[in-house]
Amino acid sequence: MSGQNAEGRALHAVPEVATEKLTIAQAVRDAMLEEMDGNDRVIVLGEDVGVDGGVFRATEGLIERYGPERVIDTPVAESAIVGMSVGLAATGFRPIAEIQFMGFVYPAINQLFGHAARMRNRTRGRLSCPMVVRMPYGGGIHPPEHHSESYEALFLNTPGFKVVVPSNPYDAKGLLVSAIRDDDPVLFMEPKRIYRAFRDAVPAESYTVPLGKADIAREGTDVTLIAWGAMVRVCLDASEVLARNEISAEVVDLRTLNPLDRETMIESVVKTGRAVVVHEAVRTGGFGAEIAAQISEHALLQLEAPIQRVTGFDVVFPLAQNEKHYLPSRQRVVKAVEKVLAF
Amino acid sequence: MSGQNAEGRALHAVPEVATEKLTIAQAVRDAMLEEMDGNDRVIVLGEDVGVDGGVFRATEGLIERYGPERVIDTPVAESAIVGMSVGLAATGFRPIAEIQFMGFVYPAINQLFGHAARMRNRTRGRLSCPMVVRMPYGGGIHPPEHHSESYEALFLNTPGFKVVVPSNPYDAKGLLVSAIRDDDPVLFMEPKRIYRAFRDAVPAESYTVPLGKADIAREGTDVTLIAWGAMVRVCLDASEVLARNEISAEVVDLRTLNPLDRETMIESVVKTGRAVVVHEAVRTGGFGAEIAAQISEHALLQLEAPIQRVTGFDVVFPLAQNEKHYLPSRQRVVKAVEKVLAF
Amino acid sequence: MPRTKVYEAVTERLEILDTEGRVDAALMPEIDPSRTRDLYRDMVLMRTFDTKALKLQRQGRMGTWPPIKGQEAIQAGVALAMGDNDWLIPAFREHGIMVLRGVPLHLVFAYWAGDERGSSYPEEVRCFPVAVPVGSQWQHGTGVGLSLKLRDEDAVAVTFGGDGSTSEGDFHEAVNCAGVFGTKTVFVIQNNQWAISVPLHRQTAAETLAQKAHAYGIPGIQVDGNDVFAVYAAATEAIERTRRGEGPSLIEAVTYRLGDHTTADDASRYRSEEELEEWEGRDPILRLRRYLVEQGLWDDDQETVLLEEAASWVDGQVKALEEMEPQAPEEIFTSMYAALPPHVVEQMQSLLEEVRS
Amino acid sequence: MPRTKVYEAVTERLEILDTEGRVDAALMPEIDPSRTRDLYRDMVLMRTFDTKALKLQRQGRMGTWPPIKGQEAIQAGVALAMGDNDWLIPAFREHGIMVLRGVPLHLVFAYWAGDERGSSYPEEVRCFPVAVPVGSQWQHGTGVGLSLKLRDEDAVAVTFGGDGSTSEGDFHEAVNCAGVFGTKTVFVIQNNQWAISVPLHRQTAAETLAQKAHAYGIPGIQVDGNDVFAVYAAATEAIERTRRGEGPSLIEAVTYRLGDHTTADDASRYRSEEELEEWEGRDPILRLRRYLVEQGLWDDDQETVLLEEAASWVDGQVKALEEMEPQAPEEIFTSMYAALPPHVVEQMQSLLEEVRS
Ligand SMILES: Cc1ncc(C[n+]2csc(CCOP(=O)(O)OP(=O)(O)O)c2C)c(N)n1
Ligand SMILES: Cc1ncc(C[n+]2csc(CCOP(=O)(O)OP(=O)(O)O)c2C)c(N)n1
Ligand SMILES: [Mg+2]
Ligand SMILES: [Mg+2]
Repeated sequence: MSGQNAEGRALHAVPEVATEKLTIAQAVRDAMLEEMDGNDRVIVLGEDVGVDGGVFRATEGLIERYGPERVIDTPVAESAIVGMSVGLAATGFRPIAEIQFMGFVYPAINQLFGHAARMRNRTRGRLSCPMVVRMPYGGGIHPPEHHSESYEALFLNTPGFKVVVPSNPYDAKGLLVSAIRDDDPVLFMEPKRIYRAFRDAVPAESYTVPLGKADIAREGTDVTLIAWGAMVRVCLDASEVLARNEISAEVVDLRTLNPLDRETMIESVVKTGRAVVVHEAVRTGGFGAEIAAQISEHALLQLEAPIQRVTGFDVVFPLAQNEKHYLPSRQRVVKAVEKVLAF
Repeated sequence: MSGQNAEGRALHAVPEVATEKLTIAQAVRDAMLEEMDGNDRVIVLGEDVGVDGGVFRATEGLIERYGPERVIDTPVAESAIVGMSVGLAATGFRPIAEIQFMGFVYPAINQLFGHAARMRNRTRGRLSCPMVVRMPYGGGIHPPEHHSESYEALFLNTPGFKVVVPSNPYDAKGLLVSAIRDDDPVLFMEPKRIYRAFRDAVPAESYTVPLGKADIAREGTDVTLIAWGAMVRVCLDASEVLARNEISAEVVDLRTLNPLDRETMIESVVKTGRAVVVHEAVRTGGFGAEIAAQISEHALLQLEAPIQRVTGFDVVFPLAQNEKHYLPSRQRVVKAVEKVLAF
Repeated sequence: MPRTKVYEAVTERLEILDTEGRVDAALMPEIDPSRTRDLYRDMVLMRTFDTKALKLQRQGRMGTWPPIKGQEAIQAGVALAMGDNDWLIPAFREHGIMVLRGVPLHLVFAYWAGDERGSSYPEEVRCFPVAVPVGSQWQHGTGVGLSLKLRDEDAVAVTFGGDGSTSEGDFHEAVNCAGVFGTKTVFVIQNNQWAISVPLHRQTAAETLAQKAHAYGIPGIQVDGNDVFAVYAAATEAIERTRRGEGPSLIEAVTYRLGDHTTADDASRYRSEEELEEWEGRDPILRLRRYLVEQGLWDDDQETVLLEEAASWVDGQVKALEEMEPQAPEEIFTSMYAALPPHVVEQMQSLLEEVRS
Repeated sequence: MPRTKVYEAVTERLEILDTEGRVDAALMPEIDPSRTRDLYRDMVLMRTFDTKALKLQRQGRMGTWPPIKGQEAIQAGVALAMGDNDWLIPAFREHGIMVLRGVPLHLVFAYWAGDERGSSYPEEVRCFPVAVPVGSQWQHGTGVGLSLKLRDEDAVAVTFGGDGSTSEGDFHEAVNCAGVFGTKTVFVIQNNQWAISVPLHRQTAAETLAQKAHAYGIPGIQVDGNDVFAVYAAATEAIERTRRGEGPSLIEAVTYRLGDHTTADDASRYRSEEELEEWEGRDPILRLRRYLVEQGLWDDDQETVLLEEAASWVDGQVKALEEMEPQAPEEIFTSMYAALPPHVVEQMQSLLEEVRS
């Protein structure tokens, strides 16, 4: 190992990491910096994560600080990025692998599901794969084809994996620190649409936001909006609109999709009696179905109206010009709320 | 082309194809024979599909009949099997690709979802991928690791694809003929556990069972059991047990998971007021969630009890010795029915 | 018995036209002068529309655009070597050859401006849509080459990809399967030395990409990709070979991406001014012009006319682009299946209601 | 300038011990006689337990079993060349070397009999579990080799796969990345000529698999895989090379699968009796015995003792297998995560209730 930080932290003149107000992209970077400082078995690998600092600059400055042995630019080979991470993780490293866009995770599925997610179980705990796979996901930035997808549902029918999606800078850092420290593989989905959309006060030191705990992003009494990632803001926006009409919406930010915080979710629905689930992914087979199924299973008698799902349509994610027709919008959420209230 | 059947059918002394009583494996083979006879653009490719006749003998005799240009043994390369099929299908062939076991479909996901499922949409109909991807799936035969999985949920959050799962020999032939003739890519899942478990009378000529239409496998009035593939028989078995206790279960065999026959399903639940969904796949994020979500959405007021899901657990499919603890059984279905009735 | 040679690997490199515009007469393929001028025109046309696209992008009239500047000789040379019925299977930096093969430029623009109709080429154009997932298109090249072989059609499949794409498993499977099945496929690697910020030597430890052909038992050759004659000669040899039924082959064309990776990239973050300048000196267009001028086939007046013609043709294509009716909202649904299933129709109707209200 | 060679290399094949048991003295590695006898013992042990496993399978006491008959020399030779701290990353036909590296045979049996605990090796055994998805393990070999390099550990990763596995994209990505990063990895291909029913020439058009190393800029060599001395010599060279920090390399060991693909297969459906007989004549065990006898290192009495010892050791392992407590039902849950999340605990409880009722 390059050994720059055998003693722990900050041996070099470093780019300022301890800002007060960070974007999600900066908070993600900050989490990696903190954890790489604290543990020299934490390494980063992926396409363009080194000299370029990542196409979204999330790894900017890391290679200068930790050197090319801990910040590894890989060939264009997603299966190798994850497959090598399996080898690294099972022998003592904590790799943070970056998949440049979620649309390009498919070639890595075999290594993710066939190996990373199973190593602990199949060896009955003898080997394990503590690794984080970071990937920007979702629409809203008008990039080329295959760059806007939300494939979380694929990962949620595969046990062994955890799936985490922050919706704001504070959670982004705290959840990523938790993910890096987790002893099992974690898929960390970054909502690229809001990578730089706003800033939050983010503590400079390391802190954790626990995996598996949802957050009540806004309290309310008439209806529960359930979302994650970029859709949390869409729900918060919709809540403002609803508030003007005297409708009080509670927004549950799931933060972790697996394990799912069923308790918080059900508690809220039991209180409000109505639920709307919002996600960017294609409707059929999306994770909204699981959420709706669990709510119906555990709170059927408390439901005053059928759960509505506001989701992407069952189509290929449209190119830029028609993207607006695909993505769930504030208006669609408002309309769905009106529908559950009118039932 | 080898041209053996420029005129249509049966130019050679051929193995008897027109049996009365066929197993699912034979019915699958029969469908391919009929369609290859009828259309010389129908070709078969995959690992061991040629000389060996497929590890489950579903392609037995095809290479003798159609030659190695239409029955193609490929290298061990699933991405290539599907990727080449994309090239073949977009230029006029109707490939039937075999993935030896569903557990080995992961390397082909990029070609399946990134290309086959999208070709028509992204070219606005200029090119398309009429192809069938056959794969044996599911547990119950005690094979080695990775040979027992049911990954249908992965395919059901991806528009552009159809997903078909027969539960008996008659449907197997009729659905596969429909799939081969379909102008879009079809995933054809074969329940290997019952490949040879029983025989049905199967017409010798070509016939179709339409895609997208569920079948009422058994009529009943107290509860609706919804299943597909090998689980249909588990439900039918459970119905027998229930019948002895004067409980009348209706069994809906979905046959096609995408497009889903919502109408038939909802109609049945509206009639019975209770539903149990049964699948082999892992519970969380399984397609049972989508079914439960749709029923709750469209028949909430008619539901007399929360929908129960009888599924695999959220674990890696166990090796042979503990497999029995994983797979949904008749008893578990009966218990779930008792639960919805007692609610 | 002891230590014996079981395989001898030799990989050659072909160069014909040097940076000064001089050719190696012994290797120079036969091309008549008017065609040589056409080659030059083709390359200038590419440069013109590539420059225009960058401008459109800056003006917000175009989405992300991957420039082809510096790679024109490969695309013009291979296009010239292809026959009418041949299929082109591009990656995403092949606008030049796509247009030469008949894809209307305004459609290429439309695609990169975020309109799916940009991939709906005229019926007679045998070209796959752009493939963004790196390396995935190689497999289609093999599939189409197999298709043509099985149908015994007098056509070949020419498929393109970048140096970075050779690291993906799909490259390997595709070329290997092409070898096994003897498909009618020619694989062309545009080795522009960079995969976004990653230089070739971090992509593979192999000295050349052409030598990867040894792994598949098929012929491979490296050419100077900024030398249109070398590209044309190698492509002709490869295409004719597979057309005759002698199987697939691989061409590595060494070039340089003179622009950024895309309009979303800033190449100065990861590569040096000097490297760029060095390669600007090897500009394929400059080089061919020197040759033409030397041969008395080209002069300044012709150049002026050509530049004007190219600019006005490109402007016409921009106009055609801008005259396209916007896509109707329901078009996000209408091509999903040959026949739309009920749930998709239902969703389409809900969108239409929303749009109308 | 014109047509120049840009790459020139050869692929060699190493043979030392012929079918008659004679060695090429010039190439013969130094192995002391007692170790040579151990090699023989190792191979006989493998043959013994492989035969036993087939028998257990027929009796219904074992699940699907992939036999290693005929491939013993590769596994014994490589095992001898490995150091104590080296990692083994097997595919699924490496029971022989797994046992030699310290995996208890009864665990190997347990795994193939359908018990996950069979992949939970003792702490000190540096071995990955069996990898059933063909080719996937190559990537782990690269990852472990990178891990050892980054930690500057005096150990290497040796990873195995079959001829068929070289067609998967993962093979390519793994070996290519190993080249780029200079990982401490040795890739060993057990080319047993068949991938289930598909013969090598339908797997690749390359004449040898060793020559695939040219694609990655790393050394590759072919050895007679039924010649334990050649395997040992090549493996030692490759392992020592990477141990010294000189990077990865590839060994193709040519052998033959004398048995069926697995107990679920019937090889007579797709290959000839003659081919099988021809290869039975090249049996690696026979060959080494001839050598030992010739050298006066082995006789019939020793053979008798060895066979008895091997049989009784294997019987002991079968006994250990059968003495394993059955797995508790909840074990399908308990290793899913380091800490079980609530929904998994809930499911576990529901199973326990069911089992208890
Ligand atoms: C599977 C996949 N992974 C990553 C990307 C992101 N990406 C787009 S282009 C590119 C580099 C490609 O390099 P190369 O093949 O050399 O082509 P070039 O851009 O130089 O033409 C990457 C990593 C992608 N599009 N697809
Ligand atoms: C990804 C994947 N595809 C298919 C299979 C089914 N399968 C098991 S072994 C095998 C052939 C492997 O051949 P080879 O690599 O030569 O190994 P051998 O069995 O000869 O040792 C196949 C196709 C699999 N296990 N994994
Ligand atoms: Mg490049
Ligand atoms: Mg083999």
